[in-house]
Amino acid sequence: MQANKFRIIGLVLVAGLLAFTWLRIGLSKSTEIRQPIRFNHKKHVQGGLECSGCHQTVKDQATAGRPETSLCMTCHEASVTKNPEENLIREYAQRHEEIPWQRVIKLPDHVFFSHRRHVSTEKLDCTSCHEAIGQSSEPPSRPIKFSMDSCLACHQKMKASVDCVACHK
Amino acid sequence: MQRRNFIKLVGGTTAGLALTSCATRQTLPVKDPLSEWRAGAEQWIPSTCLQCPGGCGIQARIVDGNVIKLEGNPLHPINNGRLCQVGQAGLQVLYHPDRLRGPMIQTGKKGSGQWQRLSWTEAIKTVGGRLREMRSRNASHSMMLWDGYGSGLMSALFQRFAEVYGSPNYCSYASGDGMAPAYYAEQGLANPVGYDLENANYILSFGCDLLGQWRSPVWAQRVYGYLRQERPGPKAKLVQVEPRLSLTASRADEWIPVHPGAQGALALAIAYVLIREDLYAADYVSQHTFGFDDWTDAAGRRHMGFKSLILKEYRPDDVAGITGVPVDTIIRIAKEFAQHRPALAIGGPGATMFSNGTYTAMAIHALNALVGGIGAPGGYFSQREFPFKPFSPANRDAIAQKGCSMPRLGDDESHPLISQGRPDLSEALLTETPYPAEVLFLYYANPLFSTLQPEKLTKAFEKIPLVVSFSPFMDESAQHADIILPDHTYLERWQDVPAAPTSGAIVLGMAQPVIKPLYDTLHTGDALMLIGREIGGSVKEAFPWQDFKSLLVESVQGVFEAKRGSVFTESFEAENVRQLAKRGWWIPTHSSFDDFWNDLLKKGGWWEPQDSFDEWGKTFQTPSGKFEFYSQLLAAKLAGLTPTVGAGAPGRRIDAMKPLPAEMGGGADSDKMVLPHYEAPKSSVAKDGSTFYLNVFRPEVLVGGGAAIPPWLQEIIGPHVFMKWDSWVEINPATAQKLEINDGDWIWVESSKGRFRVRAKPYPGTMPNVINVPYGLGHTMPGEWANQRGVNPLLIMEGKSDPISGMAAPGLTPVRIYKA
Amino acid sequence: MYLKKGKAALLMAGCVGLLALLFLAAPALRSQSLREIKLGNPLEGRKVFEKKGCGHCHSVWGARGTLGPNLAKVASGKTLMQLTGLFWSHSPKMLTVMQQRGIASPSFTPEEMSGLMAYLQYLNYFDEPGSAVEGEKTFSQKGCNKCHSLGKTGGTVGPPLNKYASVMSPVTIAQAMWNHGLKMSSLMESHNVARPNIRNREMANLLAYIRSAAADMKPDRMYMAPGEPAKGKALFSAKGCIRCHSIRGSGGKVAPDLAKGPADQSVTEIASAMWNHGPQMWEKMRSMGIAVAQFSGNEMADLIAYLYSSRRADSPGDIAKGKTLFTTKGCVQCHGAAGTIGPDLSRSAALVSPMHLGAAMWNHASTMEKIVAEQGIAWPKFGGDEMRDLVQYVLSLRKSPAQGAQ
Amino acid sequence: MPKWGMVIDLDKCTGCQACVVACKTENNIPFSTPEQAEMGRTISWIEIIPIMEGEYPRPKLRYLPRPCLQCDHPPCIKVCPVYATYRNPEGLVGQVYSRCIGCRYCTAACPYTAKYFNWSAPTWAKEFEPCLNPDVSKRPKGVVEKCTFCHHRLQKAKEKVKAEGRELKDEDYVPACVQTCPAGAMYFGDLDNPNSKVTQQTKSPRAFRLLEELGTEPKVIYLTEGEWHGAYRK
Repeated sequence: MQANKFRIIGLVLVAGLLAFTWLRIGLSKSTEIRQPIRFNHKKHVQGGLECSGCHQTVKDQATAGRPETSLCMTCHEASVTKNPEENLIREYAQRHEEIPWQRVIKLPDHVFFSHRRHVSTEKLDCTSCHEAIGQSSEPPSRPIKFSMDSCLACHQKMKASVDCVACHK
Repeated sequence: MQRRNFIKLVGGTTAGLALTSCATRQTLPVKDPLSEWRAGAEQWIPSTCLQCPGGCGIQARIVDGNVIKLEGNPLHPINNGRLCQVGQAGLQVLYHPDRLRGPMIQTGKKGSGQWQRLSWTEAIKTVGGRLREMRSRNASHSMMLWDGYGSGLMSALFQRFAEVYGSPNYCSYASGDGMAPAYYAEQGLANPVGYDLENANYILSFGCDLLGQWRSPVWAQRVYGYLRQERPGPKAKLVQVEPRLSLTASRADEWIPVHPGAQGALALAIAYVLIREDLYAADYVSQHTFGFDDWTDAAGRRHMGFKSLILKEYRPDDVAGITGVPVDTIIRIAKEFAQHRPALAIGGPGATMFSNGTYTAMAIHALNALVGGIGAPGGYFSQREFPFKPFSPANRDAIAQKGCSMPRLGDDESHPLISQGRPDLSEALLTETPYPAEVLFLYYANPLFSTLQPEKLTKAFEKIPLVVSFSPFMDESAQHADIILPDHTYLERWQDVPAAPTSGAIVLGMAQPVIKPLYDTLHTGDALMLIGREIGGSVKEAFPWQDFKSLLVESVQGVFEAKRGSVFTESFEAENVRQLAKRGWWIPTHSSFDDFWNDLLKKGGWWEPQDSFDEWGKTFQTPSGKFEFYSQLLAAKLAGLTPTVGAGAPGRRIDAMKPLPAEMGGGADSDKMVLPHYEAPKSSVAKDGSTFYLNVFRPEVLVGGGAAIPPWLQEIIGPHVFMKWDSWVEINPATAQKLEINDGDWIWVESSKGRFRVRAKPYPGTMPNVINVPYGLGHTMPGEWANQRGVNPLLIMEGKSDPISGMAAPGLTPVRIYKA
Repeated sequence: MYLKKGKAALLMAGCVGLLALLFLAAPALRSQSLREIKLGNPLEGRKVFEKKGCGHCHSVWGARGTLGPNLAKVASGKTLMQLTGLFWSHSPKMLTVMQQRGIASPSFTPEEMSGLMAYLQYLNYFDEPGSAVEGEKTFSQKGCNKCHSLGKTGGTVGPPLNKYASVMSPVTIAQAMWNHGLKMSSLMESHNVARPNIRNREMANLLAYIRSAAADMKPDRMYMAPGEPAKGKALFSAKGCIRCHSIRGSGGKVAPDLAKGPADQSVTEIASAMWNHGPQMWEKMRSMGIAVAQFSGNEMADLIAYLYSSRRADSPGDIAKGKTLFTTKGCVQCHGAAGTIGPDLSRSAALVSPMHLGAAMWNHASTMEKIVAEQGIAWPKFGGDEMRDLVQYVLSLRKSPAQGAQ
Repeated sequence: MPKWGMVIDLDKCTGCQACVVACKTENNIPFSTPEQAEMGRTISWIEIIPIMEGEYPRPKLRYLPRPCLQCDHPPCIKVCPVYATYRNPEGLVGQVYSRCIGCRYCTAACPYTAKYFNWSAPTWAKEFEPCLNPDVSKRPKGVVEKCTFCHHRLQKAKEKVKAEGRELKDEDYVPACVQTCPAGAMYFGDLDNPNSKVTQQTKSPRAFRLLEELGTEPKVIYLTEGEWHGAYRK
């Protein structure tokens, strides 16, 4: 009985320090992200594109996937808008280069997340997690963070697994 | 009690806290996000493993353009979805940091390590220019191609290159088990044979490391598992005869330790029991063998038969002393062998790497004839050929024809079966017999590491004006090359992979790139064609293909058109193909070649299952059309005649043979010379106080043994003695105790030629008069993981060779050991 | 189709399917009688066999599944209707085993069923591999060695047989013998060799011996592609066979009806029979001024495939017997005029061919089995030609297509 | 809920170590340096343990592949002060690296020495980084790790069968070691399913568990070779 109490005290101590460390790193290391092209999600969504139109592996793989230059070129082969940013796409295509999209959401290495599971089998809407990205006209300049709390809250609500190894790899 | 727990807990916790903070920093590094980017696009691409000659099918898991994992291809008939340790470690070959980034030229003298990168155009120009110049002065014959891969279209391409360029010096050094001379002498076969292990009831292995270093370890292990627990009916027995308790011996039902080099004598003593006690297959022997009983030739001369020789000379009582195997064991094994047919006797380097290798191999193989196992279920299959479409005939100009008619480099006329052996060419290259080599190409060959005479060969290399290596790694031989034209690794290139003979089926795996080449490397086939084009003239015309891939596609058309076999399929379908083939039928499966080719790449290859046994005409290509105890082919060669049947590898010129030295059994007219018999193996000069023979073995994890040893394999190298990353010497525990050598002591192993320092490991699987040292470590090539790790035991072994096959025989080196 | 799926859903699906089929097949119904069986493609059937997982339980030539019987044996000498009857009779047992093993029971389209049955029927087309030891005996007993050399010995009158070492199918030998038959016969006469009759497995044994004893092995192996009955039928006319022989009554009346031969003969045995009757035939042909047809490539295999399959075709059923069966087997209880449980069989779209029927019956077997069990009726089994007769009877009940479609 | 278990047939095992390397490539296990190896710090989630019996000339060398035995009563979880290791509902013993404080109580408590401590940060040559498996984390210095039965494969398999709308079958989820085993000596599946191959195998008279007397109830079951009943020593 008593041993258990000590264990809990120990646990609290650890948790506290852990939280502190986490916070410290989180605050000091968040860096600005600049995308190679100032991509306008809103325009694309308004134009009638589905999220999976560009994030092509979202339904059947773990990662949603980023559009390859060739995919962008299917629409942007010729000018669609007057936006000078659009020319950048064609420049990449001409150089046979992939557009170096920068990652804005980076899960820690010990987390396993699968889009397929959430989108395909559980039929979650993209906005359940990615809220307003479809409404943004500028790419986010800071990394987007997800907290385990938000994952857990939803998992508990939806009666999904809260087993550690189901998400921690 | 509780208090102590508490302190422990707190102590543990605080220590943990310190760690956690730095650990967290580790897991959340802030790097360039792109380098961490994984689009997650995942796919599986089938290909074929080229880590050893086994030719297993693989499938590579690709995530976002990177190869993440290799697994076995479940449809592949050799490995059925399984893969061995070396195959699994293939990723560490592809991504090895020591891979060469592009063509290089040595600016200093050979071995100086002064390398400079050059472009492929320059490299091809340099090599091709030199070759063209040689042709202009009729010196084309002095080009040598050293092919360490030795099968499939790459070898065919090398042979074509030599042929149209005008050189007789194409040497195939593909790994073998030392049994080839026996298959030739007794069966007249130039190609290796397959074993029907699945149906055998008794497997008597003479130094054949079936589970470790045999042609196809995965297949052998699958069959082992099958024979142990899956096959209906009685379990098969596996008996391993060799000086060391190898992996195979440890997994066998019985290990019979035998003096190094004495396996042949044991085989003959077993034959004695079979004959004496009338346990042999008399019907088979009378129908399908030649030279068993005494006989009279056309000229009226009496000849000794195998039976007389055996009954005269190989009584188990006499042989027990030679082999160290007790008489009752010999008799028991012989009886078991005869009474559990189908029984198979198989041989391997553990028995044949001695100066008496050919006769040992012949003695072992003779047992198969005695139990009627050759061409019968549970025995030996003759291997069929792949129905590749042959290359269009090449137009050879006068230079080529003249060059090809020259004698081969190092064709030492005293070795009658040299075309079945793999002679050590150090001597010939150094002494420039019969002429100097001017250009040497090395393809998956690292002779400076594997030779018994590294000093000689290094000197010989220095004499050769241009040494070109195709190695993707800076191995010992590449270090002494002038130009390196690095090949892709097998995961980046196209290749046909004919699997080494196993169950009699012929299996053609397709290797295709699973990833774009990481570096500025080039397929050696492409490089060779470019060189050919650079030379110009009729050589250029001989390479009409755009690249190796188009050559591959063209050749595989033959497979499609042969209307045989099938693209890899599920096992039921494969059984269907086999059952139909047995009855003489074949069902077309693909409407066009394109359809066939695409399916071939998707499934991983093509195969034709074994469907019949008793094709005697094919099984015995000897003058008598039978299994020859009395080898007429060997006799013909000894007598200086050119045999008319079953000549050796293409392009081999067989000259009149001088009679063998008297030490090998007397003059050429002796019958014994062409019968399987026992010769004492030649030993090196013993240094004072030498009380041990040095036995060299290859650790299982170094199967095939590419130039780069993946660190994953280095750290599991000797599990039975808990050794990682280093060599060791196995000593009989009782002997070690006598010498006061403890586990892990550093000791010197010294022969007349030199010595090395290595850790001692008392190991009960060692004979008292033998010490075992692994081969494959002790590289001296740059790089973090292989360089100077462990020792190369070959360095202190003295070069002997088998006088019949010319094969290098490192077998019997006396050494002494003492504490360092 | 899973066993556990709702009965209602099944019936619904079945009704819709039946109506659709009936609608599509309506014009065909009028003209098609059961005698004219559209031959299934055995090669496609082989794929069906694999795809539907038959091999999980059944073995063919002793390979693969051990749960069910060896189908090569079962199918030996059976007509398509007999096979269909067998399939039907065993379905409850099969379904039970499948259920126990958690194997989903497959459903078949008529084309698949037709292919599958053709495949099963085809299994006995291929001979068992021959025995070289027996072949060697035959070779000397029949005096082949007097004229032909093999390996390094033998006569010199005929061509050496070593070149046949790469041949894998006995039919190739049979074809060569047929083509040279006339010449061979006269040579035999002049050399006083009795013309041998070749029976049973002798041809296969001879080939096994030739392969075993020959020394020349290049090219390595040459196989024959299984014949296609449709091609064989064309050849039967093109080569002039039809001028003397008939198949099921249609064709020449000079020589025997070839569909009436023993139904368990394999392809090589049929080929041997051709050889054996050679002299008789040639005599007749000479008198009629017909040249002896030569076969090349796969032609003999095609022709024999045609003969083979025609021997296994069903003859017309006996309506009276069928009517009796309909009552005695209890069909009438559910499907009869008073029956309300099963559908009216006379309206069944499956009455197009035995294969349509077979497919439909198999697909509904699981549903029917439950009903039959509930009703306490024994599962009706159809042996011999009972299935054929029953079908003929049901066919006779058939209403006009227009009525059926309603 | 399935209960995942493994059967290893020692009569078929050849000691080739294919499982060892397959595990290392699948699970991003860093290789040691010779110096670390000398100190016994090589990490090997599945290890081939040699057992030498007898003397020359009749020695018997046996090999015992030892993954984490995924005990039903794991001693390791009882001693963990931070709940970093626990038994999940499917019987797998999980190890949560971000919780682990590296106290190594569990490594000491495991009677099978299946748990490994990261004495140093994992280092790969930069060239090797692309072949790391994105489904498995890289463990930092100072945490304990062990065999997970390739748990990430289970996650993916579950996802796959759900997408295909069917039940999980034994062959959907197989750890890397079992998949590669050349001799086919390893079996994997649901011990709660009476028809699974593993359950059938556990009924064999050759079946035994390592150190059964400790009551750990491991879910890795061995089949003896011949009449041998394994005494475990290292």
